[in-house]
Amino acid sequence: MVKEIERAGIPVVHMCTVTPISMTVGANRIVPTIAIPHPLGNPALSPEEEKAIRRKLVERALEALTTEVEDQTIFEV
Amino acid sequence: MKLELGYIQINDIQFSKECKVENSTLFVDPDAVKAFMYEDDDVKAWVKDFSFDVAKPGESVRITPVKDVIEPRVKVEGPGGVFPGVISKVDTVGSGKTHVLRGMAVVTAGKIVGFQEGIIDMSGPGADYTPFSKLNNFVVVAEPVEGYQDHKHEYEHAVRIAGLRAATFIGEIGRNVTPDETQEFETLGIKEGIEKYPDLPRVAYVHMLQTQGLLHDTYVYGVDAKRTLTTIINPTETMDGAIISGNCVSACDKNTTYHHLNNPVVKALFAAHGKTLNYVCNIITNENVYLADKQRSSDWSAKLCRLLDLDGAIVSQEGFGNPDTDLIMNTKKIELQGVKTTIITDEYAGQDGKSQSLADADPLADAVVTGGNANEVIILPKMDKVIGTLDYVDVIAGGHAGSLRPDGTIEAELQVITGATNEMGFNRLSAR
Amino acid sequence: MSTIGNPRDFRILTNNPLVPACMEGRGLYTIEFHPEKSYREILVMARDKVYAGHTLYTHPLSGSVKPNETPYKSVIVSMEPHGFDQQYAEIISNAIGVCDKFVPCARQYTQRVLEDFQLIDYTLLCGAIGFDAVAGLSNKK
Amino acid sequence: MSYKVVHYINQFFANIGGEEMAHVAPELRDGFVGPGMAFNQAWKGEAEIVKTIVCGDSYFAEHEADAKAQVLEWVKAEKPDFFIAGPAFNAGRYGYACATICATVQEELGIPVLTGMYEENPGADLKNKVLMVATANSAAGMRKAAPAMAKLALKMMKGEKIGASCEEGYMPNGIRKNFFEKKVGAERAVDMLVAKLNGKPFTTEYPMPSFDRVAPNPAVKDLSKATIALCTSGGIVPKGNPDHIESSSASHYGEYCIAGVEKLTSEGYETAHGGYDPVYANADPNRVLPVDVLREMEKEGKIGKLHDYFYTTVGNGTAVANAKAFAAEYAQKLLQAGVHAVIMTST
Repeated sequence: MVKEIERAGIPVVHMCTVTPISMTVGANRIVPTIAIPHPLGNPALSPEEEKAIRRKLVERALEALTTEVEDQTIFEV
Repeated sequence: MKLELGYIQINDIQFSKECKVENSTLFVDPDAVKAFMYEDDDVKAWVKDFSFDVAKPGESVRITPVKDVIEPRVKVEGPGGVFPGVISKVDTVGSGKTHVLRGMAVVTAGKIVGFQEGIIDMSGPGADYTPFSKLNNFVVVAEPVEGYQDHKHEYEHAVRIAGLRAATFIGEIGRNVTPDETQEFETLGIKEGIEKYPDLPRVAYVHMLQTQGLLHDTYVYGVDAKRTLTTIINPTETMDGAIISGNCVSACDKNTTYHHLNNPVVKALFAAHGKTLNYVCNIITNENVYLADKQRSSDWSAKLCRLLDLDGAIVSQEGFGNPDTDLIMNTKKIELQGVKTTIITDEYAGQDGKSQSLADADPLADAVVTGGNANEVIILPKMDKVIGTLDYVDVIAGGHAGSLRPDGTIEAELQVITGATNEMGFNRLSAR
Repeated sequence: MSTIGNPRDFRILTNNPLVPACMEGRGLYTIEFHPEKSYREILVMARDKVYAGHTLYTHPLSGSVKPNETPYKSVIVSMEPHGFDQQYAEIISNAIGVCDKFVPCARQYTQRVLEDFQLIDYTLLCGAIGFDAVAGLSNKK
Repeated sequence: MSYKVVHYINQFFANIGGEEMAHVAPELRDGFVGPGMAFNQAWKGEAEIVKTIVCGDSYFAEHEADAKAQVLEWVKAEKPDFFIAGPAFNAGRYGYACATICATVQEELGIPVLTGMYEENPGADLKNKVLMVATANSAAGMRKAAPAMAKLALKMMKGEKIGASCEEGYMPNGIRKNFFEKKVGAERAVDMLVAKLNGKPFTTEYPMPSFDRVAPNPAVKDLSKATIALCTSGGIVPKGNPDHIESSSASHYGEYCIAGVEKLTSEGYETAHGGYDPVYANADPNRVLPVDVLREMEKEGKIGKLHDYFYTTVGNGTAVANAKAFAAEYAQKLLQAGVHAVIMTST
């Protein structure tokens, strides 16, 4: 699905826990996330900490969007 | 290894006390067939009774649920006998002379499990999809003994053996009949082949066998093929029944024993042998459930292709889902050895034809022949006569709720028809 | 795809009652019996394990009985994660994709038919790991 | 009584002129014009072109919305049984116009459509949406293309069963159809292998699903001016799942407005995904769709704007073909809405 968005001419970042899957589906900008049932959160943390982590991940995703890439690239957090 | 097949054309089957072939008509005594089947202890133990019928092309007849289809053959010269390791001793077959009762088959039918499938229509639209509608069928319907429910393994085995025995008995009737036509098949030793056809590409047939378990098994010289390593077999051995089917599920793309005896890839490769290619041998490999087995078996397929210095290979599949993974593993690994492949499969593209057809895929599998979309829906009209039982039509593969309509027509997917989307490339059916 | 697998590492995910009935306590494997789960849900459980780095030992589409016919499924994954393997991930996620393309059927099966489906799933599982299916049946609990 | 057909052609085939006249606006003419004659002849009175719409290729490209609206108006007024466009052969903009206008007529008016062009024409990108006959790469192929299109068109008008692509001559459209070949599969396999071994061309009967890669788009230059949209395959939907996005095997996608939503609450949103433990996503949907954080960054001016709509599907349950089609569809919506970049989250 990321590929169809990319094909339409819109840069897209894929935030996904299983990055090899993301590679397989053809995403170009990839940010690894925390876990399958809660990619952008961690119920073990306090709500404040959890949101801080989410913010960090989203910032990394935005950074990926502002970075030129030539090939599939994983933006480790 | 050289084998001569002598074809005895059979255009009709008649029940009679005397067993003979005369003017292309087979006269056979069902009681004698029955007695021969019951000589086996397992058949005696698990089959309560057999009933017999004949179904001819064009008749308004439906046979269901079909277990296996077998062509009667008899070995008249050379070592061994038909169905080695099962009916005959385990001697290597595939050389000498074999008589074939062509134009007919033994069809075994009757319930084994409650969702047993397989329809052969002798006329109407369904007949176009099954090759067995064009044959004169000697149908054997088996009835289990009481309490067989807890012994499905044993019962399946008994019915399998019974069918092979019936075919053996009938094949024997052709022993002293002069064939209407004969044909020779020969493959050469490695060095001989290279010397005789120095400029022709060396091609083998990678034959994948269904080997997943009960009702999903194939036997080679009597050995359960899931317990085997990928190996080499002469194509002519398969013409004498070296490979038999114990596969009863997924009617449309299971390879019956008839398919193994008349393997279309073997036939097509022999037709091209010495002209456009040098047919080297068959490589038989399995389709196991355990993933490490898949890896080992496909590694071995590729290794043997390389060892035989092949230029090309045709890979055929059997069954749905799990074997797609073996098909792609084999193809990919063989291609990576520098051996070019063409593969034969069928498709499950959904009733609307829009879904992805296979459970696995790889760009190296770039030459694919398809036996059609098994999910395509077909309406089968009511037939005047049913051999077997319709009790299970509603539960067979591809049938859906209400698939047996009150007026006797059946709405179902092609899946239910025996041999409809055969993955050895037996049929003309395809899809785009 | 390299793990051979020690039976101690076999975690059998199943919704088939015949599996615990015939196999419980007769080997080193662990049986996780989920009678309430559907065929698809068993695949999803296996997928989540594979995504978490567990080895997939058996093919999730074992058997030619179609996913919209049989309600039963048994899949073996590893007890311990041995590292993420893309090939396993593809096999299991493709299997769920295949499962979804079959038209669901709301058929009511008789107990006999259900038992036959159980038997097939059980024997396929036995075949995969070399468990004597017939012996298991004769010792059924 | 014969079927009524409206035909769409460009300025070149209407004999108005070449590139220098490509700017002409749509024009409606009675009866057939140019290549329409060949269709009429092939139909032998069973169907007939009642109107021909002529439009310059540049005009269509530059004023697509206007051109579409005009064509739709005329076609609607005419109430034809069928709409046919081209054939466009290798003319790129003409092919694009034929495919696009056919898709529009089919969607908006529910009238069956057909076009024809060379397989590498950019317009052929729409072949899974609009039935198109494969033609030669130049107008010299008209003699073959016109009867092929006419034949298929008439079949469609009569509501006859359409066979497989290779039988009917249309480009493969992703819908698999059975048919009987002349040779059995094993013979076809041997022929194919011999061709492959000899380095001769061969055509696979089943092309493996595309492994195509799409090249990355250029990076966003200035985040503070960019509109960012959120999409997810994690199945986040408004509470109660008003559109009934299925928990598996999803047959549609969701489009939901989040204008003014500060963060996703467990009272307002939940997941429809059947493939993972929903507890965490239901307790705090921002764990899947980070609306809270992005809204914050919008306020801080870090991003220009969080797009008013998010798009949602159910990941693994969705058939591959559907997922692709959904994304392709909403990607167009995002593009039209001026979205600069997308964050897609998956579970």
